[in-house]
Amino acid sequence: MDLQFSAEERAFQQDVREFLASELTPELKRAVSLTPTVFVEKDIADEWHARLNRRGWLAPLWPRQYGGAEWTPVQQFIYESEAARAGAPTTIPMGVRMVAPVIIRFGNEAQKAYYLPRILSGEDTWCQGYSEPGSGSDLASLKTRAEPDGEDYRVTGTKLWTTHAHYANRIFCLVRTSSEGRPQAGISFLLIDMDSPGISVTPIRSLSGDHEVNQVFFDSVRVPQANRVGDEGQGWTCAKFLLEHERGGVFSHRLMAMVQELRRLMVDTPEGESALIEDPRWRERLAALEVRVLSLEVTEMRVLSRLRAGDPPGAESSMLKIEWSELQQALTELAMDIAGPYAQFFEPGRPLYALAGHTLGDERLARIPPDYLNTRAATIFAGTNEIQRNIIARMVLGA
Amino acid sequence: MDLQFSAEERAFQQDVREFLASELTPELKRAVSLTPTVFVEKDIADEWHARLNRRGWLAPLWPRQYGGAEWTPVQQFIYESEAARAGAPTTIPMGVRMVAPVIIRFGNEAQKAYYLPRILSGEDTWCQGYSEPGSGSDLASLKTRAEPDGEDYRVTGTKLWTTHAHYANRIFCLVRTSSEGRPQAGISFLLIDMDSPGISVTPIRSLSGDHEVNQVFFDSVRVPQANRVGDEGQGWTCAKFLLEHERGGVFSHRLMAMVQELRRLMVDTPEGESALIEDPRWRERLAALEVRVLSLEVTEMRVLSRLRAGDPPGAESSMLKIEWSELQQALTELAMDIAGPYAQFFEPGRPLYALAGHTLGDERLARIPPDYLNTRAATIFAGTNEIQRNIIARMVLGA
Amino acid sequence: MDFSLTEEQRLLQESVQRFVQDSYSFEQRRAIMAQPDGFSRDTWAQFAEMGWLALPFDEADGGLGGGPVDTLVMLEALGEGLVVEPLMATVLLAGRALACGGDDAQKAEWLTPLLEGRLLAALAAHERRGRHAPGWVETRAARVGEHWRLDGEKSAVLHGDCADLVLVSARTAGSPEEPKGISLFAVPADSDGLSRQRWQTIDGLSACELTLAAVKLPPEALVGEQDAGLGLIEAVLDEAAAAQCAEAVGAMVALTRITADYLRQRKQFGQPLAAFQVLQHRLADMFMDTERSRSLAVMAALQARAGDVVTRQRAVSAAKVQAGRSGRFVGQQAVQLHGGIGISDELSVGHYFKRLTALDARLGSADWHLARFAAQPASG
Amino acid sequence: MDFSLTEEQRLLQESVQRFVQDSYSFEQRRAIMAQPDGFSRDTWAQFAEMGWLALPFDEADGGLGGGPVDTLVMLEALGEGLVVEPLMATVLLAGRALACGGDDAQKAEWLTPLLEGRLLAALAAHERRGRHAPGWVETRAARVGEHWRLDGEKSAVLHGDCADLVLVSARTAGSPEEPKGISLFAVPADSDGLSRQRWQTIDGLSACELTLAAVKLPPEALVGEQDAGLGLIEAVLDEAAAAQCAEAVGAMVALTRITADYLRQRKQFGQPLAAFQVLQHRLADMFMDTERSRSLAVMAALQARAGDVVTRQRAVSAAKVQAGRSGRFVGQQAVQLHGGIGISDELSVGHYFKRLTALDARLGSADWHLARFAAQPASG
Repeated sequence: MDLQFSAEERAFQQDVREFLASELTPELKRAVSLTPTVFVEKDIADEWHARLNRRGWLAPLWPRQYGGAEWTPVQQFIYESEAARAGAPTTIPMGVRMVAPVIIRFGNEAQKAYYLPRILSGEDTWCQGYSEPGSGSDLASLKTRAEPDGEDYRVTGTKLWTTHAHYANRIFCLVRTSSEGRPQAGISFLLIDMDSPGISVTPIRSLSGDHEVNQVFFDSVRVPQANRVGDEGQGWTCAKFLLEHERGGVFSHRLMAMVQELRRLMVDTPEGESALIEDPRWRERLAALEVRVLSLEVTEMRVLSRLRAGDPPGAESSMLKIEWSELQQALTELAMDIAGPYAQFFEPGRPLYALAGHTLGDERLARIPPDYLNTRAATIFAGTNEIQRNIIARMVLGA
Repeated sequence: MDLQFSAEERAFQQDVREFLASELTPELKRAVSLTPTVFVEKDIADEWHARLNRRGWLAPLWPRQYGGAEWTPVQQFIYESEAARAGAPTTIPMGVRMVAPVIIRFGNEAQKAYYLPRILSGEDTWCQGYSEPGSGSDLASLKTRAEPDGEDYRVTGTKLWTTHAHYANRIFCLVRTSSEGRPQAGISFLLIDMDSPGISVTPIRSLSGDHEVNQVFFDSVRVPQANRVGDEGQGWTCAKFLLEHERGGVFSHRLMAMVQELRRLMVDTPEGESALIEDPRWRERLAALEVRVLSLEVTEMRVLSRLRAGDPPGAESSMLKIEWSELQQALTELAMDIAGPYAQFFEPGRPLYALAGHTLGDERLARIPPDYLNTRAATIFAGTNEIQRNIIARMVLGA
Repeated sequence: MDFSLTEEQRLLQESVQRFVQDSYSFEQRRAIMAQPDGFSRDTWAQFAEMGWLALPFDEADGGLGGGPVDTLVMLEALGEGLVVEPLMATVLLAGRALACGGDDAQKAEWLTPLLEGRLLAALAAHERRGRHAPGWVETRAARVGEHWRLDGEKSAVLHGDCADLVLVSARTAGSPEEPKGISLFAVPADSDGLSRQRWQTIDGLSACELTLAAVKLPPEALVGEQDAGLGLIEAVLDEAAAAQCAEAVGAMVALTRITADYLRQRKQFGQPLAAFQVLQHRLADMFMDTERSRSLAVMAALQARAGDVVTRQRAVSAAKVQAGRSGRFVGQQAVQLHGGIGISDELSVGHYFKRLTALDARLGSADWHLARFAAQPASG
Repeated sequence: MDFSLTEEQRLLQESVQRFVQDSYSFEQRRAIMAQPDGFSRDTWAQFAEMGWLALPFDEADGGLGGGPVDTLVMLEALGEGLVVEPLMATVLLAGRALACGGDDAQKAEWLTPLLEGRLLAALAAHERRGRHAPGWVETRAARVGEHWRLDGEKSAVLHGDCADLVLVSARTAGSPEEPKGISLFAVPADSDGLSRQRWQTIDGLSACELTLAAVKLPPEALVGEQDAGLGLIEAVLDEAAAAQCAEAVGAMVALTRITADYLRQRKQFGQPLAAFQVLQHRLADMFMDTERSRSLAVMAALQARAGDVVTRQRAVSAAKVQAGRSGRFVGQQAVQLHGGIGISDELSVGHYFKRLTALDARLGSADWHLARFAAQPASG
């Protein structure tokens, strides 16, 4: 066991640092620090994607032949660590990390040739159509159906919680092409143009007043069968592949950046003649979370290390999801306590980084309440933490 | 709503205080403060029972005709409050509070005339034979069987976790007299002489080294059918009656006495030039538990108030069990942290109050670790807290 | 010892519950919040008509002579409605301060119209560096001839933005942290030199940062005794905090019921969510946390006007700690058990969650009250 | 960056696991504990023979040149066996102190027989008023001519009762809380004026309260630099604490496995306990808490000999906090999920629980390490 990077890895780390120093503008950093939603807004994302793309780093895991960077797990770890420390935006995953791997793995050459470059160039913005009103954790019960109509399908139904559907020009969907057999068996994976007649998007405002997700309605939308990825009925396989593909993950650095941010906030928050940071009770509350974040960092490294050795990560990927989401919630909760009476403050304007002048002087306070409120979603989306614990228990019980 | 006692209640409170002042000897108080088990040892219990009995208070809830005191709920509350504050022993419930109410409700005149006076006088010491190795939370699955043999039964089987079986001369048992129909329907309630041939008692030492519970074996033990309480098959009804009879309860005062004890311990525990009580972190840990105990105190009063009004307590009785057990665990856990390095200390001698000279100077430290270890049982016995939460959920869901 | 309601209290409870049911549904509330003030002046007039504004005041002052238990009954029922009217600021903070500290002339001038619904008021007792503690006062009040001159900044003044009158704590002697030397002043909102920066709260109320720059006040602006205002302010804050705990209980009761309904109805994997034991236990814990909070809210109400300050502070702080902790847990779990839709603005669940979150930030957080409780001498 | 074991480490792991399986079953352990010392001298000789006593020492000192990761591997495997031999006291505390602080003569006299299993030793670094902090030293060492004279009391000295040699921290300058002025002395257990009050620990080890009354020592008794002993002591305690975290992980792994087995086998209400979702989730939480602890135990091992003190202390304190918290949770839940029999002395469950409980009380509790961690300057 050792923690050292190889000479090559150290050189890569240096490259990343130089890239961030030159490309991460103060405006981008500020926008990130004032973003209370899961993802940054489209204007920020587009700018960052373009900068990453110019460096060849927008698609770190794609094969080189499609314009990817083919990073090793350690390179990913290094990039994520440096980017988090520097306060860079995260990339929006729906294109690069979600639909693209499915197209690369299951798509035909025409699909690859058409869609992949458009993701890199930013011409296409994707959203994901999985969840439906009746199917939360039980995804296989989805009802949106695609019925053959000549060379096309007619798609009817609705998708819920569709992040950035209001920005996207394309959506990838799981749809039901058959109701025979096991529910999983009748699902197909479709790529749909958001401009298609019959699609409408209704915003869903979160309890913080943010607009990040939507409901998408499909009313007999005509979709060429050529836009199906893989065979008919292979949709569940695509979805599962994507899930496995996402295993592992590097969340701890962003959490550690939150720890540091809270520490600064405690330094800057006066109480009487002193500041919160001077009080061991506040310091220990933060320290208790920092310990957990450090633990997660090592767990992530252990999982990456195992992935690199070709071993499957096992129930640890469920554990990473639980850790990341619950720690994020605990950190935003501590932020609320630091904010004190201003934890009740609500700034309705969006995006926060575009507002001029802040009621409370310290603009950071405007982010804290919506951040806390929105972060409640972390234990719900991407498989509720209840589902994740079911998975872990099954593994521990050897069932 | 008001918190005031009536003039009569205040007079009763005065009586209780006088009784405690005269009858609670320093030796009894010390024995209580050095008891790490659920119940005090038999010598202490016997002495205290005798003193209570002389005052007519050993059986606060029995009808007067049998020698009971017929206290109101408020009187119970007052007695428990004063007794806890003074550090008096609790009474051992198996006779007075468990078998006696069943005999009074379901027994015949001969049984009442014989058994009740012997409980008051201390001639009889009872233990309870409910649990079995195969039936933990699922009591109705019990297997100990009583087969008719002339005017007698032949009882064969085994009972587990039998508190004070090593002291008792009598045991009341749930036994299976029929395997027809629902499992509950074939259960009868028997009173058995512990001297009967075929009974043997094996001690079960707890992980703290204490001997409080036992396994009792019945090998074709002859028990007169006249010792059955109620009809054959009415055992489950008796057991349920007892459960309901025990509803409500006054635990908070003992917990508040523990809070005060921990406060004293923090005053007496030095850290450097200071003492733990000077440190806001320690004070707030205790305060957080004290708040919960205060809450429980009011919840108990609300339940008592409702019982007095003739309303059923509902799911609150499950809540009282959960609160009491989890708070007791939290308090013993805090005691361990106060003990610091001495949380690992193990004093093997028993009873602690009989030991002369203490290795660590402060004899209280000898109680802390076994107390912590034994208290783990609190969330298991009398219906696990998991079962209690099932009951509460059922009520909340209206199912 | 008795925990039952009087007949009058039961009637009050029913009338508030009926009001919430008939006039304060989730949809009606949305419409109310869309009004210019963020609340409804009509509803406020209704409150006045029903006597709710006059409830906790002595009959001599034109009130109904109710005590904290009556307030508890009213606030718990209003808690289910998530009301946005300035009841806490006007009645329980400013109104009670005037009632406890004001002289007859002050009561006639301000309290009477307040009880009749004609005057909105607020209490500005906190400052930025003091956080939750009313004892930290940097704002200064200096004698200038006969008059007072106030300078300073007050923070997070609940409904201070729409108040006609703001009661402001200011230092007439001593340094910022000293308990002595604090006095309370009645400051008309239209005073020269008073400026307010309005902001919204996450639960649909409003507040303001208040700046006083050479605000000139007549001698009669002093409410209560000079230099001894902190005792009055703390008493008022404690009684209001007790009431707020009852409001929190109302919100928790509603959330637990709504969540139970949802678990019964929503199906996943072919069975209702209510069939999953983990969710059952979560619901049981929500119930218990609500009951814990209720018990201490009752205790706080019973001691909210206790003569002994330690008794009052212990009871109120215990209740506020529990309301904060329970409110957080119940709110978070209600959202979690609802899944995605729990996070949307569409359902009431998120709004109860936000109310409970905001309540903890007002009148002293759970942290702050725990520290105050722990600093008290031991009980019994 | 690599988290795999070397081939040698894998062999070490296997040999310790085999030993635990073959020679340290729960029943064998009972027999061992019944021996007069409370542990087995034969087992100790086996440890020596297998080289485990020499593992973490330089080859120049007669050791095997192992580092903290090797110790981690050994201790995690021994953690499953709940061993009662004085490995922590003799090897990781006293042995490492001699190795790091001793000169050649001292090593020859004490370290060599220690590695060969012929000398038991202990480290007396704590006092009653210092609780978990080795920096509080009231015991005084004064020069009397050439010699040293030690007076004072040391508390909770692990295996100090059976040690042939006790390394004692004493103050050669300054007041009790000063970091400077602490020195370490090698005190033979049969020294005049040394007395020991033996006591048992809840997990089957022993310890003592140590009194030094005018204990006279030769000049060569001073281990390491005079007045600068605290740095040495803290380094040794940190490395030992890292190892102890690995031992805790071993116990948690065993408990989680044993509990999973029990849930699969035990039936209630007609189905295995493993079918109840609440118990499944509890088990999942036990697994996660174990893994959290494992990750930080690994980090602590990797930094246990770090040159930078802050780096070392941060890593070790983080691990010890997590081991304490996780150990408590995993132990408590293992007992709870076993129900009644979890509390009896008959099953191993309760003994793992007691071991985990005792580990938190040794080498600094979770509380103490959290405070130390929080007092450190921030990382990156």
